[in-house]
Amino acid sequence: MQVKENKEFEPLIVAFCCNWCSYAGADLSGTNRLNYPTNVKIIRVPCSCRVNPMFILRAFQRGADGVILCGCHPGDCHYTSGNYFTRRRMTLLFSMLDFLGIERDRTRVEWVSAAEGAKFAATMNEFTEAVKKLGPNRRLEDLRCRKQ
Amino acid sequence: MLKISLDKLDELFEAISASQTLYIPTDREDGSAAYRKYESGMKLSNALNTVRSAKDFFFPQTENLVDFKMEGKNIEVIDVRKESEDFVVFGVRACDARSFTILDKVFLAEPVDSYYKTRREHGTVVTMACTRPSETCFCGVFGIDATAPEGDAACWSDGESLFFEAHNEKGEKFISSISSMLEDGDTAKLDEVREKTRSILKKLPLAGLSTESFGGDRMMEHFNSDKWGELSESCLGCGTCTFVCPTCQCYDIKDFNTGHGIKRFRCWDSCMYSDFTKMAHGNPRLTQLERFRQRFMHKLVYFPANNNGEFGCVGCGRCLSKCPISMNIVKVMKALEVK
Amino acid sequence: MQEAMINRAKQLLADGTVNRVIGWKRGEFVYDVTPAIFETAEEIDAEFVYDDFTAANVSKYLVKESKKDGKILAFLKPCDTYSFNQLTKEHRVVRDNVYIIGIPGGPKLDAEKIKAKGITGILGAKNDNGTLVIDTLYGEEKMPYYEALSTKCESCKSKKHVVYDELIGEDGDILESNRFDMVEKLENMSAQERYDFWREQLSKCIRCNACRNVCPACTCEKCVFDNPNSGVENKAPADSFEENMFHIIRAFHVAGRCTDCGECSRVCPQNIPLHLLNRKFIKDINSLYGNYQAGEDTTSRAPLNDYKTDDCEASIVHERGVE
Amino acid sequence: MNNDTLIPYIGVVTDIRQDTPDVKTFRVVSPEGGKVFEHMPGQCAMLSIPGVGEGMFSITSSPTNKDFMEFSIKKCGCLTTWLHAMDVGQQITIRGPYGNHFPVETDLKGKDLLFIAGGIGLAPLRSVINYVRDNRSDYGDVQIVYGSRSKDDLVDYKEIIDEWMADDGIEVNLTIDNPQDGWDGHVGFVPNYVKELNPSISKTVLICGPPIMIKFTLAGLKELGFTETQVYTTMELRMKCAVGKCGRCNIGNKYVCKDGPVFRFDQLDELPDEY
Repeated sequence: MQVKENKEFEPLIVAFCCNWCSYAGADLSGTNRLNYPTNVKIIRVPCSCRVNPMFILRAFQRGADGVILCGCHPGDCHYTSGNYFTRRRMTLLFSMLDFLGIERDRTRVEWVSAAEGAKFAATMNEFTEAVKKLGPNRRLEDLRCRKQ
Repeated sequence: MLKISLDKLDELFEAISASQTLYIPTDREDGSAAYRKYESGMKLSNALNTVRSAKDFFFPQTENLVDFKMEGKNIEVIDVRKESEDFVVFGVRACDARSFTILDKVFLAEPVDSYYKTRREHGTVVTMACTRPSETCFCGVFGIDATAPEGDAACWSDGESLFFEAHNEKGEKFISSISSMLEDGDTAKLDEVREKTRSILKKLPLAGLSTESFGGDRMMEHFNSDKWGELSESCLGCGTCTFVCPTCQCYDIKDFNTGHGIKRFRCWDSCMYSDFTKMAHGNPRLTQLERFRQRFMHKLVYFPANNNGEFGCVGCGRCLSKCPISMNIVKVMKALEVK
Repeated sequence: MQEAMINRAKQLLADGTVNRVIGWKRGEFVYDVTPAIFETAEEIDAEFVYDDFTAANVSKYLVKESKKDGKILAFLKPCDTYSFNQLTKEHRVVRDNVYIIGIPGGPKLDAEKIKAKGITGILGAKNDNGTLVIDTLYGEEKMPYYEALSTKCESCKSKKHVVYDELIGEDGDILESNRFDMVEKLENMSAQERYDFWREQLSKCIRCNACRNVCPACTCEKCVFDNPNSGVENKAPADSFEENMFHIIRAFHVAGRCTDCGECSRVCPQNIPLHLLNRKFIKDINSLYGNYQAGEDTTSRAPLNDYKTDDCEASIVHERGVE
Repeated sequence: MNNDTLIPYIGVVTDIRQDTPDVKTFRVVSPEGGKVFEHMPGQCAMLSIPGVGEGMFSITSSPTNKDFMEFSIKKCGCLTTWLHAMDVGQQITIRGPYGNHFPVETDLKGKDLLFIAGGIGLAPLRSVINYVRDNRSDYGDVQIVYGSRSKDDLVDYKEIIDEWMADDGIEVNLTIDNPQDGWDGHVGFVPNYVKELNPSISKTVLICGPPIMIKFTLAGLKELGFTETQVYTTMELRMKCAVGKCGRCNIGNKYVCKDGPVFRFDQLDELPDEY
């Protein structure tokens, strides 16, 4: 039993979180002692709009199995409209990744406010599970970065 | 001459690939050809030449030179080279075969590039004579006979059979390894084919091109020519000509941080790129004119100056058909020709 | 057509309206024309050419040329005018320094397509009622004219000039094109099939940057892939990841700005269908944010510089199409 | 497997000296102690920090120094900034020696020498100067003209004052571009100073410094009656391989890394003006 558990694939999830909502949401889920997987590595960004498509790709290059981008709910952006632009950009980017045959469940955008600690934890749990099912990222991986 | 019937080609490739890696030119779905590692069922391309030259086999587009592990203030150098395996490149054309001689002059000059040398030692080049040269061919201008290609061993097709001849020890070893499949054959028909090809070679539109205006002793004259501005004005500054060229050998050395070590790799570079000579304090080749001039001066003047008049071009015609704006060495040679 | 263009160019040079002409110059063979700048009537008489092989889009040269002294005359095909308009919109060309003559496009041929048929030694090519008659070193060859069309002309989107100072010939209309057919076909494949398709294609990339350097939308002073501080600067696709990244990011950087002129695919030495990546973005933008044709005007907001509060969520990608 | 020149050795930085606000001199030895390799005055080495970059630097220490090599490096780019920020004990990678050298054993032997340097241009000449000092009997008079923007920008100032000036038969002439408190020496640009000094035209000249300084000094020397065959310089261009293969430092049919960096001016005259 023990052995089998150790062998199970543990994905690496990179979560880009906007400073004003989602990062605070992650904080809240922590202070509320809600569990979310340790697989999730959070990168704080000033606004979800700061995330360049290159960031997403480079996260995959450096070994991420899934990348999730969290920002304020549409209409609540600290900078008024940043997340609206993010929405268009990420929609197009994810659609392109899908077009190239990259599994679409490896990428996600989720709006998490500072008050939604529970949503943050639930989202991360769910996303990690989804990526776990897909297995390790092979289609958008840089072989040179793979740990031997 | 030893020969094998063309319908036994599959068996021949199977036999060669059983003992060592074999690369042959194969057709791609878009109608162009590319060298591929032979696997059962692959067919030899009828195309005149591959899009990428054969230099890849000895000077690959990227190769890992050395790895580093950094720990605190310490650096560990890791030699990543592995024991190389023997391989055969089959169906190399005369122009590409000559390009190896040119690359040798660069990479095997002191200090010898051991990465290149190892591959040269392990690779057997089996050339194949041309029978249908194209309008873009001008290898004859550089003294290359497309009907008598160089290489370790050469082969000729007369439409029915493939005839083999070794040029050196390596070639003999190759032919003896397949000798059980070869039989003695009459070359009467082959001679006819060769004669026919030679007559076409003479009629090629670029056959009259002359190299007389070029060479090391014309350095300043060509360098200061006022033609470069006009020639280079539409150059996009891309690397197509460089990367399809069988003799272009400039490279870059770069480090890639994998997150758990540093990989130092070498990759093809192009003198057409704006950052090729860029330094912290400036750039000696500021505009595309200088970069464009460098590429052609190197092939037509600088290289012959250092190599007893041998030119750095083999007339394969790849840049003629691949340049996005159709500017190429032939147009440069015609414009700079000293009458 | 060529004669009318030459005459008009010489007139405009003579009356001082322009001091240079950008067009195409005859090459060694029937097909290898080079974009060129002409300064005198003699040069034009000797070398100016406009025929089946003048496919190159000259609008990008105008970024530099329009900043020089004096006006330059540019002959633009309908598709080229879209590129020019887009450059005007982005303030990359000085509109006042360019005198544009719109010329009918007419489908252009691609010598590579002829060679792909195994026809070599091309000495001449003529259209004879839908049949391309090719004079070669090995005798005369024939092939259907439309099969020799440049990929970009196979699915022409418009015969209408969106910007010009005068026209030679008549203006055409925006066409119902089939340009998204291949994108749709790919969309309907399984993810594995799509992945295999693109791996096969993109693994051919030799990173020569021809697609980028020819692209009229790629006019950044310093490309991110040339910037050593970007962390992604690289001169060779050292790993399959880098092949993917370069082309995804390049397509993304021109998304909403790409006029679908097709130059990227035309110049690719490895015949990678790069235009499909751009068309995928165009198709997505059209279907998700409303029809948009880059270069059609010089005032509208580009789709990626714009938003609506009720735009679809990114999860739409998960909800549609084939897994 | 045979070694390849592209695979570097390890060097340990054992001493770092701040020469001027933007120049530091690094002392490098092999991890086992002693020099990593032998060299001749004027030759160069490729130094690198993996992951940061690799660059060609002239070896500033004299070959007669048997214990270590020194590199005087000005902070100007990515790699040099990193080098300036490192501490003693840091390992770097080093390969070489590359290029030709000043003809100290042939053409320069027995000659009166005039060294002209500007700013960091002293770095490659320092190797020759110290080599000549250590083999004093082989050479005639030595005159050094060295100029810099200010007193603080004079590289190796301490060594110049304490050692060079103390030597017999070595004349050191220092100059700075603009007057400065605490400076009672000459003020003015190097080219003018050289003309003022009016050196004997029997001397062989070794010159290194900013291109503009070289240009005007050379013109001045010609006015004084020097010929181009008497003047040597050392050059730099962008380099990657350092063995004449990668194609960057190509000027005409010469590669600066292999056929240079030391050129006599009459040799440079035969090459295209692209440096």
